[in-house]
Amino acid sequence: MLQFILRRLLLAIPVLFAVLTVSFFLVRLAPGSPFAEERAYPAAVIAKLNEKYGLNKPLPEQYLNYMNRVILHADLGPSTRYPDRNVSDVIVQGLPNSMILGATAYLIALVLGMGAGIIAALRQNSGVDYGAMAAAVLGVSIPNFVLGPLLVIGLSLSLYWLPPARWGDFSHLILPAFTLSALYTAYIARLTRSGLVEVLRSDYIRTARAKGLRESVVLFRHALRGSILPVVSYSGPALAFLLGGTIVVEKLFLIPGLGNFFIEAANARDCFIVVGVTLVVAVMLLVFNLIVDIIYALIDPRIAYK
Amino acid sequence: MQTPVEPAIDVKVDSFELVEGTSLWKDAWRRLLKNKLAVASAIVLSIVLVAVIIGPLISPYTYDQTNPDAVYMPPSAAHWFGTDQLGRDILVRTLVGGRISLLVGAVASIVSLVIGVSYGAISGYIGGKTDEVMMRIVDILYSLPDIFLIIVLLAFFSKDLIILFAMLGAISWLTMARIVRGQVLSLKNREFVEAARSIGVSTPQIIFRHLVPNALGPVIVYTTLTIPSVMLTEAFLSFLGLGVQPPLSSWGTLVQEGVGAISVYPWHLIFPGTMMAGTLFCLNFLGDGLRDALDPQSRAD
Amino acid sequence: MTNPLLSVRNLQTSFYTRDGEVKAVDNISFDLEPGETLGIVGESGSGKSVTSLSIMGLIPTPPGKIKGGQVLFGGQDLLQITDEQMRKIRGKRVAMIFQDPMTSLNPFLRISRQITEISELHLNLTSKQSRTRAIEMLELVGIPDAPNRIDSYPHQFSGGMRQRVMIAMALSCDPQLLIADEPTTALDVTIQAQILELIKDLKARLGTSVILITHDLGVVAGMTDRLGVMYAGRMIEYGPTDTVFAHPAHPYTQGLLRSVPDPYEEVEELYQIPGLPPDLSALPPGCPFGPRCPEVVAKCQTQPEFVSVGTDHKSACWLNAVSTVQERKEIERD
Amino acid sequence: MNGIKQKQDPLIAVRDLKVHFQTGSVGILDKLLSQKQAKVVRAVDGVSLDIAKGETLGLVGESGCGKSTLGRALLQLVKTTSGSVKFKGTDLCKLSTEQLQQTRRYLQMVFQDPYASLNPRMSVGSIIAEPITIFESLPKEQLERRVQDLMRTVGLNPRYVKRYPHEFSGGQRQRIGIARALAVNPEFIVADEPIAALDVSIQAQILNLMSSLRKEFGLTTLFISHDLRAVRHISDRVAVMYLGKIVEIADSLEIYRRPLHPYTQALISAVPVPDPEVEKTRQRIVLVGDVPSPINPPSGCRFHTRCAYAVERCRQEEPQLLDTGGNHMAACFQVETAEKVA
Amino acid sequence: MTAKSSSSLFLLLAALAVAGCSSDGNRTFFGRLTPPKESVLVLGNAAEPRSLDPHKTAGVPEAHILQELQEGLTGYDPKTLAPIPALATDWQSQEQSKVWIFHLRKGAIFSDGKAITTADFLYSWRRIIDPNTASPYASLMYYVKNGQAIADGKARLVDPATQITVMDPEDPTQVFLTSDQEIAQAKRVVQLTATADFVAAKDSEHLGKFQFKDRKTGQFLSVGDPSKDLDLYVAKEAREQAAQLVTISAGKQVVAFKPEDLGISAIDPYTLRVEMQKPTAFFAKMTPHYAFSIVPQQAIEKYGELWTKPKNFVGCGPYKVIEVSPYNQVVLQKSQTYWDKEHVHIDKIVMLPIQEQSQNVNLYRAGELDSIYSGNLPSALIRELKRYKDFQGGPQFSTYYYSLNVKRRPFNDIRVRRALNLAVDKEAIAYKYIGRGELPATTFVPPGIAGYVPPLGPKYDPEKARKLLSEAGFPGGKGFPPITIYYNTLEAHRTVAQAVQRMWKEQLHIDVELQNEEWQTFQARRERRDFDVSRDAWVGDYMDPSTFLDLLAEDTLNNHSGWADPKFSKLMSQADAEPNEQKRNQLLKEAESYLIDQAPIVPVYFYALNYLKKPWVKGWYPNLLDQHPLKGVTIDPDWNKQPIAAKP
Repeated sequence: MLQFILRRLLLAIPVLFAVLTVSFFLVRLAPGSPFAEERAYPAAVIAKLNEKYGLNKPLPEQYLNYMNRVILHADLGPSTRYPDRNVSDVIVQGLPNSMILGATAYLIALVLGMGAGIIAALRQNSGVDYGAMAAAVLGVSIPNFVLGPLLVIGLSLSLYWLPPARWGDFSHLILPAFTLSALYTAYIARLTRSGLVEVLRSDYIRTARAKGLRESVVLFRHALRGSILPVVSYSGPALAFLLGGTIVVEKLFLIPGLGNFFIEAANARDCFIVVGVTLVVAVMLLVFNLIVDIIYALIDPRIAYK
Repeated sequence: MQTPVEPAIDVKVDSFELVEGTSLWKDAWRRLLKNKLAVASAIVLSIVLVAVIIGPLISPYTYDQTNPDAVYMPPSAAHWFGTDQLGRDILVRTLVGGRISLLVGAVASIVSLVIGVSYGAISGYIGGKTDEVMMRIVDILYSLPDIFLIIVLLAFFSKDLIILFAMLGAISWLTMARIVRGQVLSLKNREFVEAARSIGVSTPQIIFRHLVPNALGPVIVYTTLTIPSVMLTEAFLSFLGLGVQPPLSSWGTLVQEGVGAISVYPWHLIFPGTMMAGTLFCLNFLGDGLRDALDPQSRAD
Repeated sequence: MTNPLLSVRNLQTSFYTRDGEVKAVDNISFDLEPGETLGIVGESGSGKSVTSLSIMGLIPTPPGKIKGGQVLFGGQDLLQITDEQMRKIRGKRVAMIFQDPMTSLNPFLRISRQITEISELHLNLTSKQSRTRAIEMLELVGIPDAPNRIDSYPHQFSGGMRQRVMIAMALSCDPQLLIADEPTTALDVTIQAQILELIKDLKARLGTSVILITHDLGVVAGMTDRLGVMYAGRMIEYGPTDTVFAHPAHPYTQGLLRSVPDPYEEVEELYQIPGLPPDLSALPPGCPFGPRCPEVVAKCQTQPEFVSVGTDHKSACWLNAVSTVQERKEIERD
Repeated sequence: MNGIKQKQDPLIAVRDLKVHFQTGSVGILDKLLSQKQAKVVRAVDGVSLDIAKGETLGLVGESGCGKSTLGRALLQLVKTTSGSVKFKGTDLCKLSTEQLQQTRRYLQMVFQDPYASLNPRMSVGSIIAEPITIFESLPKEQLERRVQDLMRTVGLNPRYVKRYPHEFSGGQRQRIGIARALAVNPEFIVADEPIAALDVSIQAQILNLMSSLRKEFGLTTLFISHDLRAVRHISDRVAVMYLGKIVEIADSLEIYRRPLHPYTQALISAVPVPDPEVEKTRQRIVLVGDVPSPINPPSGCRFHTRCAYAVERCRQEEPQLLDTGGNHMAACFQVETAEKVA
Repeated sequence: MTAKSSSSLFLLLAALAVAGCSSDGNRTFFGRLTPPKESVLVLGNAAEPRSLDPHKTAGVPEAHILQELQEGLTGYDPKTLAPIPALATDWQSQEQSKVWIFHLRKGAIFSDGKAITTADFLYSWRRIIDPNTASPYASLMYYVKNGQAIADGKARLVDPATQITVMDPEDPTQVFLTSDQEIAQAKRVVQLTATADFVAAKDSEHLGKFQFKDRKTGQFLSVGDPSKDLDLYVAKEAREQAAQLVTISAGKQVVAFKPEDLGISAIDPYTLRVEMQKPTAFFAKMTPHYAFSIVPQQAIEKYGELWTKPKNFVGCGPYKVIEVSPYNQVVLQKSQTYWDKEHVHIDKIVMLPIQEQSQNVNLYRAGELDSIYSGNLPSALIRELKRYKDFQGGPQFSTYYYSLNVKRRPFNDIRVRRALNLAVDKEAIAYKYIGRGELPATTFVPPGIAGYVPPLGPKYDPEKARKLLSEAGFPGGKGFPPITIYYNTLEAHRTVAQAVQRMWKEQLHIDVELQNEEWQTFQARRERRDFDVSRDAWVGDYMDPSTFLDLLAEDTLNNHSGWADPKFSKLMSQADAEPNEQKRNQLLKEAESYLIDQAPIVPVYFYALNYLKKPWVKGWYPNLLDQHPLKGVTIDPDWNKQPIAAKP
C-alpha cells in the first residue's frame, strides 16, 4: 500500500509539471496584459512593471525562470495585481475558506444524496423513488446562479433567517453550502440509487437474506459497502472541484475563497496566481483521487495495491 | 433415426421470405416507447423544438425589437411573457434563446462525441503505454480550469458562435473519452472481438465496427447528459459574460439577466427559467429512459 | 409413512414481465422425508431454482409472486407466516447454498463476519462463541488452517474453498433442510467431486435433509434418494432415483439419459433431443415438451396429468397412462 | 489408422510451445521502488503435439490449465513466448502481421460463450459474411447465397439471415458461430469449449453437428473441453493438460479404458455417471486441494502436490511425455517404471 | 431532499420573490431598520482594493479607503468638493498659477508618532512620479514641472563643461526627446542612411511608415532595437532629426531626469513650494486627490511592498487599517494620532468588496450594510429602489460615451460620425432604458462645474442623420460596412449597446454587431485601437473641464478614438495658459463645442449618483465625485425619534 501511494505520488510529478507548463503558456499567450487599466499606464510604467515581474524577457526564458523558482525555491511567484501579495498568500487565505465551504457542501450532498438514494432504491419504482429522482434531476437542471439567489430571497430577505452573503460564522456557511451541494446531492443520490439497486439484485444479498438476517442488517452490513463504490469514485474529482474553489457560489455569496481569487486573476491576467491556483486544483485532484483509491481499497478488499 | 443436422428453427415454412430481425437498437426503441416518462419527455422536447424553430417566425415581434415605452411590462395579451429592460418581448427572446441553447447542446455534444469516442476507443483498444500516455493527457486537461481554457481559446480563435459551441464540446469530451475507454476495455476482451481478430479484421475496423457500436449505449446516454451540462456551461459563460452576444439571447443569458431582478420583475426569470429547466428535465428523463432501454438489465422490471 | 419434513403442494410462482406473465413454477408438488435427499433436475429456465427460492421466501417481489399452493415445513405453511417468522426459519432451520460461490459470498466482508453473523443471530451466541463455532464449521467442511484463514476475504479463497465456506455457513445452525442450488456447476470436475463427497459425508454425519438442484443427471445419480425432473416450470417426472434412472417414464427424461455420451462405447452419433427448450412466456398449449417429443400424439395438445406410473413414481405424459395398443390408438386419434 | 496418420506430415505441428503472460506491468518506477519482478503466468509451458490432417484432437483439463491459451496460441491470437507452431510446415509464430492476416482464412475458431462471441449489433448475415468479405470480394448476390448456404449447413433457417444474435437461443447462436468459422472454408478449427455454456439437451445437437461437419468438410479440429465424455466422443485422440503441460495423450477410447497418468485417472473418476448403480458402487478418486497457481508451478512433476503416488523423485525431476506404445504417451515416472518393468 | 419538499420550497421561494418587496407596506425605508449597536459603519465598496499604497492604485474602491488612511495638503468639502484645509492650513498661487505655495499644519503626526513636514511631501511626490514606483496616477503629477519627463524616463543633454542644459525635452523648440537609447538609435540611423534606401513599408499594419532597405542586398534593415516600432520611422524628417541629434549630442552628457528634478521644494519644514509645468489654475482643486497625499517614508523603507500590511501600516489620516481580508473585508479603526480626531465620530469602518451588484441590495436589505457607494446597484432594480427613502440620486461627474475609431473607414468621414451621433436617441437610453437618473448627454463635460457653461450639443435627429449618411455615400445604409460595438461585460453596457445597435439599425439601416469582452481583453483591444466603436467612460479626477477635455487633446492611450486635431490641441493649450478663469472657461467651451462638432465620440449619458443609505447615517452627502470623507459622518441611533428635517 505504502508503495502504491509512493508510486502514485511519483507519477503525479510529471502530471503536475505538465499542468504547470500548459497553464503557464496559456496564460502568458492569452491576449491582454496584466497591467491594462481603465486609465492606461504610460509605456514607461508598463515597461518598469514588466521588468519588475520578469515579464519583459522572451517567453521561454520567462518559463524557465518561473519553473526554476517553483522547483528550486518552492516559490509560486508574486501577484501582478496586488503588490503586497504573492501566490502563497492567496492560497493560504483562499484555500481554507474554499475547503470549509466545499467540505460542508460535500457533507450535505453525501448525507442528503445517500439518504435519498437509499430510500429510492429500497422503494424502487414507488412514488418516493420517482419523487426523489425527479428532485435529483431538478438539482441537475437548475443552475446554481439561479438556485443561490432564490434561496437568498426566500431565507434571508423575506424570513431574515440567514445572512444573504458574506463570510464569518456558521450562519454564513449554510446557504452557499446548500446551493453548492444541490448538483452533487443529485448526482450522489442517483449514483447511490443505481448502485444499491444493482447490489440488492446480487447473489450475495440473496445469500444474506437466506441467512435470515434482518433487512437493516442486509442493507447496512451487506449492501451498502458495495453500492457506495460509485459514490466513492465520483467523490474524488467532486471533492477536488468543491474544495478547490467554486467560482459561481463564491461570487454569489461573497466568500473569500480560491474561486474568487482565481476568476479575478484570470480576468486580470494575474498570471502567477492563475498558474498557482491551477496547480492547487491539480494537486487536489491528484490527492483526492489517491485518497479515493485508498478508500476504495479499504472498502473493497479485492483491490490490493502492491 | 435422426438427421444429423436438424433444422434448429422448427418453423416449417415453404416460402422464402426473409424474416426481418429486430436489432438491439430497434429493441431499445421499442422499450423506450414503453417508458411513459421518456416518451412524455420526448414529446415535450419536440414541442419545444418546434416552438423555437417556428415561434420566432410567426411572432409579431423580433427578438431585438426595442420599445422605450414598454420597458419591464408584466405579462399581458400583447406580451405573453412580458418585456425586458429594453421593452423587448420575452416570449420571442425565450424562443430564440431556445434555438441557441439547443444548438449549443447539439453542436457541443457532437464535437465531444466525435473527439471523445475516437480518443477513448483508440486509447482503450491499443492499451499499454499508448493508453497510459493518452490518459495522462486527459488527466492534465482535466486539471486545467475550463473557464480559463475558454477565455484563452476564445481569444485565439474568432468569436463565431459555432466555434464557441464547438469549444464547449472540445472541453467536455474528457469524460466521454473515459467512458468510451472503459467500455472498450471491457469489450475488447469479449469473445466477439477476439472472433473478429481471429478472422483477420483490421484494427480500425475492429474499433469502429465492433467496439464503438457496442459502446454506443453509454455514449448515447452520456450524450443526453452532456447536452444539459453544456447548456449550463453556456449559461455559466453568460454569467461571466462570455456566452452569446446580445441582442441574441440564450436561455442561459435570459435566466442570468432575469435572476438579478427576480424580486421585481419575476416574469423575466420564471418564463425562460421554466423553459430551460423543463427542457433539461426532459433531456435528463429521456437520457434515463435511453439508459434503461439500451441496457435492459439495469431496470429489467 | 412418516410425516414428511417438507411437503410442497401445488406451488405456483409467476413473474410478471413486460412480455406478460411467466409461469416459472407451475403447480408442482413433492415431499421430502427427514434425512432424505431429493434431487431436482432440469435445464435452465425449467423452474428448479425458482422452486427453491419460493420455499425460502426469497422470490423478488415484484416482479415475482407466489400465486398459490402450500409449502409445509414441519407442518407449518411457510407461505402463510409473517416475514419475521420466515426470517427466523431461514438460515436456522432451512439453509441454502447457491450455484456460484464467487458471487454468493459478500466480497466486502471477512469470512468470519459472514459466518458468525448467523450463529449470533439464530443461536444467540456471543461473538467469541460464534467465532469458535465458525472455526469448527470451517474445519468440518475441510478448510485447512481454519483459525488463521477465517479472517480472510472471499477472494482469497479458491472456488472450491468458497463453496466449502458456503456450506459451513449454511450448516452452522444445524438446519433440518439444506437446499443446494447447483452447488457444483461453477466448479471444475475434480473440485466438484470433492464438494459432492463433502455434502454426502456431512449429510451422513448430521442427518440433514437435502434438496439437490442440478442440471447434471450424473450428479444426482449417486447423491439422491429421490428425483424430480422439471421441464418448463412443471414437474414431469418424480420418483425414487433408482427407479427413474432404470425406468424413465417421460420421453424427456429418456432423451436426457440417452443423449449423454457413453465413454466406453464408440457411437457414430449421439441421441439428440430435437428442437429448443421452450420460451416460458409463450408456452405451447398442452404438454410443453410436445413440440420436441419424438412420440408426440394428438392428445398431447391437452396438458397431461401427473399420474402414478409405479410405486412412488409419477410422470406427466399421456403415454404413461396407456398400457394397451388400443388405448394408444385412442390418444393418437384425439 | 493411426499408423497412416503418422506417416503423413501433420497439418499442425507444435514444438515446445510456451506462452507466458506478465501480470501487472512493471515499469522503471516499480523497479526503483522495489526489487520486485513481474509475475509470470506460465499458461502454456512447453507443449509439443501434432495434429494430422482430418484429425480431431480433444484437449481436456480443468480451468486454468492453459488449454484455451494453447488453442489461441495455435491461431496466434495470443503472443507466443517461444517454440513454434507450424501450419503445413510454415511457422506461424514467425509470420508478419500481413502474412498472418492472409493465413487466418485457413485457421478459424469456435468460441465458448455463444452469447459473448457474436457482436450483438450485427445481423446474423453480416456476422457470417464478415470473414468472407475480408478474404474475397464477392458480388452481393453471391455473398448472400453463400451466407444462406452456410446457415443451411449448420441447421439454421436462412430466412432468419437478417435477425440479430439476441433473437436466438444459445444453441442456435453456437450454430451461427460455427457458420462464421466455416465461412472461408478453413482447414483447421479450434473449438474452445463449444458446448460448455449450452443446455444439456442442446449439447448433443452441437456435438452431432460438429462431427458431421468434420466429416463433410474434412476438417481438422482441436476440440477443447473440460467435459471428458464429450471430448472422448468427438475426438480421435485426446490430450490431457495440467498446469500448462500435456500429461497424457492417447487415442480416445484408449484413454478412458487405460488412463495411465494419475491425474487422468482422477479426472475420469471424478466425472459423475448418470447411473445410480455405478455411482453407488464405484470408488471415487478424490484429489485433495486445488490446482496450484500457474504463477509458481510446483517443482518437478507439477501434479505431485495432489498425487497419491508421489515420491521424492516427483518433487525433484520433471517427467517427460513418454510413448508407452500404441500412440499412448504419458508423463509420469510410475508409467515409466511400469513400462521398464514390462 | 425529497421531491415534495424541494418543489414546495421552490414554489415558496417564487412566491416570496414576488411578495418580498411589497412587504414593507408603507414604502418608506428599504429592508431591515436596526441601527448598529456599536459605532461601526459597514459600507459596500465595489471591489477588492488592490493596494493600500496610494501610489500603486487608481481604482475608485481603493480611493474610498485611501482617503481615510493618508492625508494630503487638502481635503474635500463633503458637500461642495471644494478643497478644504488638511495638512496644509492655507495656500496661494503665484506667477499666474505657475507656482503654488502651501503652508503646512504644525503638530500633525503619523500614526507612529513621526512629525509631518515638507520632507514627507518631497518624498511622496517624488515617489509617485518615479517610474520605478509605476504608479497609475503618476499622470496627475504631470502638471508639476518635469513630472512627465521623469515619468517617461526622458533625459536631457548637458554640456559637461558648463553644466548647461543644451537640449531639454520640454523645450518646445527642440523636436527630439532624448535618452541614451535614442541617441544610439540616431547614430545607427545616420549610419544606415549612408548605405540604405528609405522606402515605404509594404505591410498593411505599418502603412505610412518607412523602412531602411539595403541598397546592395535589398534586405530590410533594423535600426538596432528588436522592437518593431524602431525599425520603422514615421517620416523622412526622422533622418534629419537623427542627424541633428547626432551632431548636437557629440561631446555632451546625457542626463536622465530623476524624481529629484520634480518641481517641488521645501522653503522650510512647513512651507512647500510647487512649480508647475505650465500655469495650472485648478491645481488646488486637484490636491484633495489621494495621489497627492503623503506616504510614510519610514515605513516604506523598512518594509518595502509589505508596508501596507496592517501590522506594518503607518498613516496620517483619520483612520488606520487593522484588517485586510481579501474578498471579505477591510476594517478601519479610528486613528488616535490624527490631528482632527475630535471630528472623527465612528470607531470602526468595515468596507466590503462587493462585486455582484445584487449583493449590495441583499446585504443592505438584510440590514448588514449601512451605505453603498454610488453606481453599485443593479440597474434592473433601481426603478424599484427609487421608491424608497433610502435611495439617493443626483448628478455625477462622469460621462458615458462611445469612441469611434477615426483611423478606420468609414469613421474617418466626419459625416458618418455626425450621422451616428445624431441617430442615437440619448433621451430614450438615459430615461427609459437605463433609468437610474442618468441625464442624456449631447456634450462631453458633465454639468455642475461652477463657472463653466457647456455648449449646446446636437439633438436626436434621425432625419438629418440619414441625410448625412447618404451624403457620405451610404444612402439608406447601403454599402455601409458591417461594424461592431465592443463593450466590456456589464449589464448596463449590454443594455446601452443593444439600444444603440437597434437605433442605428432602425434609423440608418446599418449592420451592427455587438461583442462583449472581459475587461483585460477589451482594454487591450482599445489600446490597440482594434475596434470600430467602443464603449467608453471617463470619471473626472477634479472639478475642472480639463479633466475631460485633455483626454482628447493628444493621441494618447486613453484617447481611444485616435482623434487628434491640431485646432483642438491649440485651443486646449491656450486655455491652459489663460490665468483668467472666465476667459479660460470660454476657451474650453469653444474647444468642447469643436470637439462635439467633430464627433469622434458619441456622448450617451452623464452618470447619475445612485446609492442606498440607511437613515441613521448622517453627514454623508451626494456629490459629483461620490466622495464621502468619513470624518464628519455620524451614526444616529435615534434617527426616527427626530423630525426628518435633517434630510439633505
